[in-house]
Amino acid sequence: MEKYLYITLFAPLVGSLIAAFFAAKPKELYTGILTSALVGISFLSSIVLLNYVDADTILHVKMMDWISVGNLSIPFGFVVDQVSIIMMVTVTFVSTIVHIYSIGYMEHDKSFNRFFSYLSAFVFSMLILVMSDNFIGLFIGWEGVGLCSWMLIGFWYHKQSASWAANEAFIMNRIADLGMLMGLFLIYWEIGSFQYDIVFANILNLNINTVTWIGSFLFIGAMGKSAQFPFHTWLADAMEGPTPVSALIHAATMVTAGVYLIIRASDIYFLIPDVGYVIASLGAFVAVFAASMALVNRDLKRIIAYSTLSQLGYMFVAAGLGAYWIALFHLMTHAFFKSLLFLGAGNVMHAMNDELDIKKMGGLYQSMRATAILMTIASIALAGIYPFAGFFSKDKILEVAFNHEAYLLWFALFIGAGMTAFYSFRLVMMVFFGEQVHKRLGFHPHEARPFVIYALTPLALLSIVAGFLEYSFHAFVIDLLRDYKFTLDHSVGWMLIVATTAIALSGIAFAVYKYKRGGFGAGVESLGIYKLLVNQYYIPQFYNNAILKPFAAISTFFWKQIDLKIVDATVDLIGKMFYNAGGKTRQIQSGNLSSMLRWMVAGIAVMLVLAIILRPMV
Amino acid sequence: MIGLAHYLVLSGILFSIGLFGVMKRKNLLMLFFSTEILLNAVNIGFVAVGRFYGDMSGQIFAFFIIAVAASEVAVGLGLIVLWYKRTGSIDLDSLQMMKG
Amino acid sequence: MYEVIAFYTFSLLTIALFGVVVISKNALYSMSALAGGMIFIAGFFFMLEAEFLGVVQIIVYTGAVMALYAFGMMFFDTTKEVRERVHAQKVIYTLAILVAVCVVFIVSGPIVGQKMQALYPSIEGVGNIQMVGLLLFTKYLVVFELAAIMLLVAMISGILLVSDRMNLDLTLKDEDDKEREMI
Amino acid sequence: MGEMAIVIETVIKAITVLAVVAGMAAFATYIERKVLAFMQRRLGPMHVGPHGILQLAADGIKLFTKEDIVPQNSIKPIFKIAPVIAPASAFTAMAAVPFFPEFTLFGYTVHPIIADINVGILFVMGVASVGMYAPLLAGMSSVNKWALLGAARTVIQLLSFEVVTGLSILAPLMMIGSLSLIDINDYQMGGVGSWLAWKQPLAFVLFMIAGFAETNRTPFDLIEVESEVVSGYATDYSGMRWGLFFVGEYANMITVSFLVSIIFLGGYNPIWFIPGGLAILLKISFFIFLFLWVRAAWPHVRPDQLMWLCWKVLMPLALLNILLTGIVLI
Repeated sequence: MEKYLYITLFAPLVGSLIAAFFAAKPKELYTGILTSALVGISFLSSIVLLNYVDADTILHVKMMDWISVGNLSIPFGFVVDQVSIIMMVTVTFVSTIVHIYSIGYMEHDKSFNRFFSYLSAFVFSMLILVMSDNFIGLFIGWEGVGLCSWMLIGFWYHKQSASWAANEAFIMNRIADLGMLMGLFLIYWEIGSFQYDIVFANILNLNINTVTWIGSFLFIGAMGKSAQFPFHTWLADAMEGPTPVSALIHAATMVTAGVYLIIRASDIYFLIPDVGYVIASLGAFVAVFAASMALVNRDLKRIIAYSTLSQLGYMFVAAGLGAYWIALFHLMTHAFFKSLLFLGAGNVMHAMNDELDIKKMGGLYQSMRATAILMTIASIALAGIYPFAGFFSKDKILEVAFNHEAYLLWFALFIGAGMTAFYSFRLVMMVFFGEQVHKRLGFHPHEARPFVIYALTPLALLSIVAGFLEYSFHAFVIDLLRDYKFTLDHSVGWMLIVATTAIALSGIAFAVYKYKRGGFGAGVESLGIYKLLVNQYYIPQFYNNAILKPFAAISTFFWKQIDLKIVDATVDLIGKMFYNAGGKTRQIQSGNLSSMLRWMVAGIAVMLVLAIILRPMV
Repeated sequence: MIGLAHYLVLSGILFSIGLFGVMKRKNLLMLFFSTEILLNAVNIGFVAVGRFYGDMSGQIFAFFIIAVAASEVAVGLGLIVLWYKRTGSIDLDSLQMMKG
Repeated sequence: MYEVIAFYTFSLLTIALFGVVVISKNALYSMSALAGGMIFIAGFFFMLEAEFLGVVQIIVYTGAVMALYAFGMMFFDTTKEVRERVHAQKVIYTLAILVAVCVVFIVSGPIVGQKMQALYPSIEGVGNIQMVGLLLFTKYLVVFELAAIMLLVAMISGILLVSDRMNLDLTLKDEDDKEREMI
Repeated sequence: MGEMAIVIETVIKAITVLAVVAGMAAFATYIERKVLAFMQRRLGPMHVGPHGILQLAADGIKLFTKEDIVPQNSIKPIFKIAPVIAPASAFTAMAAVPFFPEFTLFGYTVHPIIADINVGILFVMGVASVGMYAPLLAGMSSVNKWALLGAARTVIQLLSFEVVTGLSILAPLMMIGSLSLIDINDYQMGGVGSWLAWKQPLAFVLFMIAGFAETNRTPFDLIEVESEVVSGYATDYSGMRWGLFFVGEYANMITVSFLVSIIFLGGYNPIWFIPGGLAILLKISFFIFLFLWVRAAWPHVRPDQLMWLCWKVLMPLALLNILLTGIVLI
């Protein structure tokens, strides 16, 4: 079985390296096919592993010793257990489809090969993150994912905005990673190991305060990676990257890493329910906060991006309240329909010559039937309508909130569910139905290539049916994760389902009703609340004014006053001293062997004299 | 009797002569001669110390020094001849290309 | 008694000959004096009971090294007086005398390492040559082989350096060389 | 026996050797003429004394009384010293050669060797190689093109053939395990059958050839071959200075004859009824005759042929011989 593990892990790396050889070359179709095939192989072997893993057998291998210094011993070890195999299957499955999709999507890009190299590297990093059996391996994957996201978001680096967004994502993540690192150091300091099993076995013996600190620090890392408030701005800006990248980041690889960390470290968070409650509150806040921004945004991809934020908030609520398997389940289902949404959006974008403003679309159903159907399916799944996948996972989360007697959280999520339904269908309506604005603007949309559509169908299928896997999923995962006990009455559960479905349906109905008629009038745009939402609660401006500008001012001050006048001057002085000394002594180096020999002899004479003066007194 | 110090003093004097030659001579060939003096002076020192301490290492070292000297001649002389063919001079001052 | 006579005679002769080497204006004098000095140094080796080294000194230094120098000198005009622009003579003399005085002072003083241990003491009843051979082929085998390789390399490079091909200038190419090549 | 006695004995031995070898060298010139004449079906010197035996004295008187010419532009001190080196080194080399077996004179055991050092053979070869400085310095100090050419040839020829000498002699030395000539001699005590020439025929031949080259004898007399370089290094020499070169050359010849006899042909060990002293005399007489015989019979070679012979034929053969000996000894 080990070989399947290595195949799963290293097939994307091989693909990435091979593609990297041709990175500077013009497009070679086979790099795309090869990397896709290798990621596909990775997916297949992870399916094999999925069959292998059960309650008694998990795969734990130690590839090699990596760092061995003093007491610190960090092996390169990998573990395939119930949690990581779910992640692996999800990641490789979505990645495979994204790879295949990218062959079509990046068809005309001149950096085709480079793109696939990055993409596979991204998958590889994520697999490292997921499969590692210790925190250091996880951190390597964590940073690898960050690096790859930087490369991919800034893939069109010649665009100012793209490279800015890439840097923003990278820097935001670094800031959060500091928290993560502190958590790791604390773990090592207290426990002396990074291995999951050792850490979790010993965490019980620790002071509860320490555990709280560890949990908080790790959560800061997770916040950065999963773009939770206040680190959320990078996620929407990351839409500058190619659309498949967005799909990959949102669905499978990057942002889910934070949730994965919380789930992986569930043994820690289990001990500190207070921190968990904070996580859940933050999650609920983000769920509503992001959904509200999605309500008014006009940018196709940003709407989906905010919806991801909102759904991540749902996951954190579940994870924070201790329903780890539900969080993981939502992560998985969300991966399917969110990637479907993004890839569909990519099709639309292509059709509209990279136009993203949904106000300029409308009525695309005529020309892009398949895409429209796929995206509608995904939207229904996102809104959480029975029997689509989102229904099962999202309702469970609401139930958890209610079960926890966190009614405020439940209410927030409940409102969030309505908003989700509304903005999803606002998007669908404005893009695919209604007035054909794009014709007036002179666009000639066309459907994507058939193989792209075929590649998306598995995702659509899973978006529909994945929910029914709930029971087997539950049974599979709780071998490792703690189960969550529902204490609710059965009837209350039904009531909740009805209520949630009702609000979701009404959100959909409202959206359909409103946008069939051409949407809201111009008056709504002058409302204060609208401005607030469109400007993302002025948070980017706030960051700009409260952090960036003072920081720039301070930096300028340090540069002009301290660096130039004190540090540089000191360094220059030292340099000048050497320079002058060199100028003086340069004549020694006249190139004349004879004079050099004289200097040598002079040196010998000096040493001899010293030897006499400093001789040991006998 | 002649002791170790005698030989060492002799060695030191010869070494100084060699150093003097190395400093004074500008002719490359002479420079090589002076180098040979230096090497031989050291050899005497080595062998004398080895002899008076009953240690063979001194002689072995002298052997290797002789080997080095032989290689030095083979390469050095080749270079001098080459230089002479090029420039028509074996004066040290003609060899002044590496000006600092 | 005889050893003292021999030592002082040899010392004076050697110093005188080496002095000639460094002072003489004629390269041939220097060469002859150096060759003579080498033989006296071999004499010292005999006195120090290093017969083999003494013979090697004669064969290698006098027989081969100096003969090679002589051969090399035939490329140059040996009869011409060696003209050297020497400046700051006083510095040279001062330095040389200073070094000499220092060295003499250091080595003529009490030797510090009286308790020095012989690492490879000579074995009683084993001749000098056997001893040398024993050491060369056991303890110093690697060094010995390396020295052999060094000599081989030196030989090859010596042959290459004076061969005709080296006349083709690769680094110091100037106009004359180009013309010469064209011709 | 005090130190003084050793000194006196050594001095007597040295004088004896000097006198005898010098005499032999002088006599060898007479022999040479006679043998050459014999080879060429003529009489050679006949008029001075019976069978021209006093020709020797006549030549000596001529050499001693001839005007000593020192060329104007030559480097005079070196020019004057150079001829002395030839006989000096030749005679010094003989210090380590045992000429005869031990014998008792007036109840006093005499070792007919001046200094029995345990590196004897190397010493002889080393000092003999110093003899190269005579033609070398002579040629370089004469400031004469022929002389310089002769000097150049000296260096090339002697240096090259020293390699062959050393290598060829290495194989027998490996068998004997000592560098002392007395040990070498004693190794072959068991009569004619134990002569090293039988065990090391290749080394013997190589050593002989190299010996011819080292002593500048025909066919390898390129240093002073008249048809090419007039008289080589000796072009500018005359009188006794020239005579010294001559003495040196013949002394070298005798040394080589002794060496070959001792190393390869049983040395001064008695053969059958012939006592050791006489045996070695016969052997060196034969070798001196051989030198002359070859001179009469062979043309000399070109310098390039000489080098070719040395580096491409003799040296590989010598190495091969060492290898074979090593294998056999193991």
